Amino acid sequence: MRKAAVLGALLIIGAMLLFAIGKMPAMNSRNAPDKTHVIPRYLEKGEEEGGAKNIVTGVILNYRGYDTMGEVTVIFSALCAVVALLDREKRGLSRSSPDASGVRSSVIVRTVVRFAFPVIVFFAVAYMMLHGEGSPGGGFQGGAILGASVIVFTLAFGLPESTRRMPLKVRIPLESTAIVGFLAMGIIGLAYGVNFLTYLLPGVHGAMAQTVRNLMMTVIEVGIGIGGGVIFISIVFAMMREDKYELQPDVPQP
Amino acid sequence: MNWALNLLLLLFLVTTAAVAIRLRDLLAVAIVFSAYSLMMAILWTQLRAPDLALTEAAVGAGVTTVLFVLTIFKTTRRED
Amino acid sequence: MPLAFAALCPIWGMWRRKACFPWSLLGVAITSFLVWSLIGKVNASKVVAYNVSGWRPPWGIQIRIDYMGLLMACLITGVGLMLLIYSWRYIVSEIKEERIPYYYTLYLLIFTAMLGFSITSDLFNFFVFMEIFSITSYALVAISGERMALRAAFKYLLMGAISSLTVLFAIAFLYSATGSLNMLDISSRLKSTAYLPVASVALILFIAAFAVKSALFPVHVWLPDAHSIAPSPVSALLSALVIKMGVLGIFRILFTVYGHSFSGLSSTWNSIAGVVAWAAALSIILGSVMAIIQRDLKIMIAYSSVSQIGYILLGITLISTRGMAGGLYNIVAHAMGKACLFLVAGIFIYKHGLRRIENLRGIGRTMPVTAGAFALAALSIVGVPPSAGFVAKWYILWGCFQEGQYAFVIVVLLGSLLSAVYCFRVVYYMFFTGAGRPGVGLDEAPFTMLAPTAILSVGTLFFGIFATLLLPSLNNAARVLLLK
Amino acid sequence: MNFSRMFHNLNYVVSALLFLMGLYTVVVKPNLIKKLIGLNIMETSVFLFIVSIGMVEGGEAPIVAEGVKSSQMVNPIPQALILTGIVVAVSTTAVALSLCLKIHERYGTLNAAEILGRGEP
Repeated sequence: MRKAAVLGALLIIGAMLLFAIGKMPAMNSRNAPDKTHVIPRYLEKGEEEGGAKNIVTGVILNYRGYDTMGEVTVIFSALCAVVALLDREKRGLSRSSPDASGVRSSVIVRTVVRFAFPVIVFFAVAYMMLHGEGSPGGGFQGGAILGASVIVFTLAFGLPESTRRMPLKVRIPLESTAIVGFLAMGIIGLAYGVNFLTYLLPGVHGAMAQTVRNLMMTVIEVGIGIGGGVIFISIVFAMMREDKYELQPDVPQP
Repeated sequence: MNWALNLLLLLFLVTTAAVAIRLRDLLAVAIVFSAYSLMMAILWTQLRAPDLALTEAAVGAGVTTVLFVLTIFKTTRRED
Repeated sequence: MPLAFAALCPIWGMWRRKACFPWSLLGVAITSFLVWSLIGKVNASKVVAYNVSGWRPPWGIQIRIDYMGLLMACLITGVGLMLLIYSWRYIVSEIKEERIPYYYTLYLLIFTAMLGFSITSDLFNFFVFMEIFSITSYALVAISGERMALRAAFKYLLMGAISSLTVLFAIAFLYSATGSLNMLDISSRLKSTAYLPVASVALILFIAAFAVKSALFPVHVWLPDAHSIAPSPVSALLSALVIKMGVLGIFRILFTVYGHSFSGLSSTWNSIAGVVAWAAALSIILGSVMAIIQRDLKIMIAYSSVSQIGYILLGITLISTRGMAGGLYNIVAHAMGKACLFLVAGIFIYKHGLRRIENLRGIGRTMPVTAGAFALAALSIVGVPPSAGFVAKWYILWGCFQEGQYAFVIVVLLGSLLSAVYCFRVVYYMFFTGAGRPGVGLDEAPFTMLAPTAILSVGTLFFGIFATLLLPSLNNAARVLLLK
Repeated sequence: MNFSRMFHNLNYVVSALLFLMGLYTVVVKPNLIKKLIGLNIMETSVFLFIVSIGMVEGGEAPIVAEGVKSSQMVNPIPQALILTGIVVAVSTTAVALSLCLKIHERYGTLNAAEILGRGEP
């Protein structure tokens, strides 16, 4: 009965969506409104104005930089939400309990991870974050890979080892680098009397202006990368944490 | 864009999604979902969005799956 | 001009753990000051616009503070400040100690996101801010970690996430039909688009999604749980401000993006406005009825929010200047009144652990200020003459007569009657029954909790008596919107 | 409805289908984790939809390089939007999963019906 009602509702929604899709501009068409209105300028001048060969990067950091600031705020608030629910791992836990995560992988896995780890980190930082303006990839992708590498490390060596290497003291300031990077670069713009998050500063011309802009965008990219990566790591740590000390019986009260 | 490849990928997408919905072993669901994300990443390279493909592969197939698997380990594997 | 952005700036970084409360108080206070300093500017020039990154609208993101945005921003900063002060003493009793820094961080984030949401003029930016305040509000609901809170938060999360996705889907439709993301640009391009059916489906999706966010009748089910279970300042925040964001969303979509008397879509527009109006009318009645049968004070207040949101949306969708002004006025009235009611409920929980209405017997004798604040705010919710709620309801009624919608006249009056029943029942218990507690004497809450409550309740009275402060500009705004 | 047009817009149709499948899962399946999988399917389907809007026949990735004319590139805006969208999706998922962990700790189950049944304290 309930299923039937749900299916009926879905049918109605589906019919509505299909109706709209049938009336939409055909896919791949060059004349659809979205390709004729705003885009040509991005594509033609994107490299020169946006400051990146990869126009997506230009759009993200420059034309729509404010959105990206919102994006890093989203993930920052997700982190706050997760730790507000689950609490951070306890300090000193690594010493007292031998292996809180309960996972101890084989020597082979650990050796492979030990060698692969620096390579992945190097790839993430060098290729993704710094090189993002000319090829696919950027700060956030780099950060995600960075985070993933630490997660792999954790799976191989256990949570205590990881938390010992990346203690809370280090992570907490790093988590906000993404937002701080945006703010700092925005305030530099404001100090020069232009709008927030503008990278071309008045009074700086020619090649110098390009350099300054690239520098500012790189700072933001690296900020996003480190911030995003560390946030992922912290979320995973919070979820892996063994919270034996407050485990309550599951039995519902009568 | 290659039409046949596109079609194939779309079919795969729908199939993996359907399998993910039908399966009752949650761990398997998480793995199938990660395959679904990878399909999506490949589809995005076909749609000329390499940035997105990278992100989806790293975040969708990587981080999200790790989060799901962690949760499943700490809770329950069976869908009851 | 840079002020408009500077208004957002200071709060981002305010997360440090040490001395969280003064630090976040400072952030909120500075922001409030900046927002209020904009009032004169907006009044002088109707709208203050600021291009982030220095790109003009169709290319970059523009922040645009119009009357509506300013109204919301002032409300958010004003009520937000009060709630923050209240939180200081209160949350210690409901939240584990190590979570308190994150409470303040989340509070600042939600505060920032709501401000950004009210003043942006870019659709995708709109979505991003909506996600920030949604995610933070799920967490704030669950932050106490109680069983019921977790359940309520999960339900809220599912409904909220689905509605967010629907918004994104609608944005995609609109983008494919117009090729733009700026609201005003979309609005002008819609007039000549060849893809009107796409735009109308997008309109339906938008309205459905924001109806969930604002807890309109058929999709209000998450609200009573989430709002009654959260810690009281959070309940107040959610009820007073966050659901207004859903209203603001409906408002923006209906008027800023699509626009009244819009040539190609006017029939769709009108029928959707009609549907929203009827859903709002149902919300008014059912919300009140549900409030009457509740025995838990906070759940009762939460259901009353459903009915008050109905008033606001009914006013907005009446398509008459009076009704619109009334609806907007009710946003102010309800924000202050409802925040005050939740804070009072919070004080009862803080001092005595009382949630049930029957247990409040005679509490008016030992806590006269608290109970008095409750009575004042309740008067406003019901709509008794010198209060802000009265002005709002009067204008909505006037709007109904203007449009000849006599069915809605009955709904508005009946709704007031029903809300009188549930409000005065509580007032009656507090003042006119029971012999008071033994041990007598005054037994009020700490000053930092009492002061915000009292200020908010006096505020409802103030805006009732001095309604002329706001009404002319609201009337103007309504006239501009409806003749567009 | 025009079916050849539907076929031409196949990506759109499939994303609508996935959206509905996800919605069905969220509404009908009792298990909370299953619901979240459904939510993620919905999310990716919307992303697919938006990216498909930006596609151009024979288009090139929007990266300036030798021999690629700007008129051949696909639309970069949807890609930029979806990058943000993916982050939002993973954030929501993370919050939801930590809620799941807490719920399991408190209720001992992830079945929505059982949780509702055991609700009242």
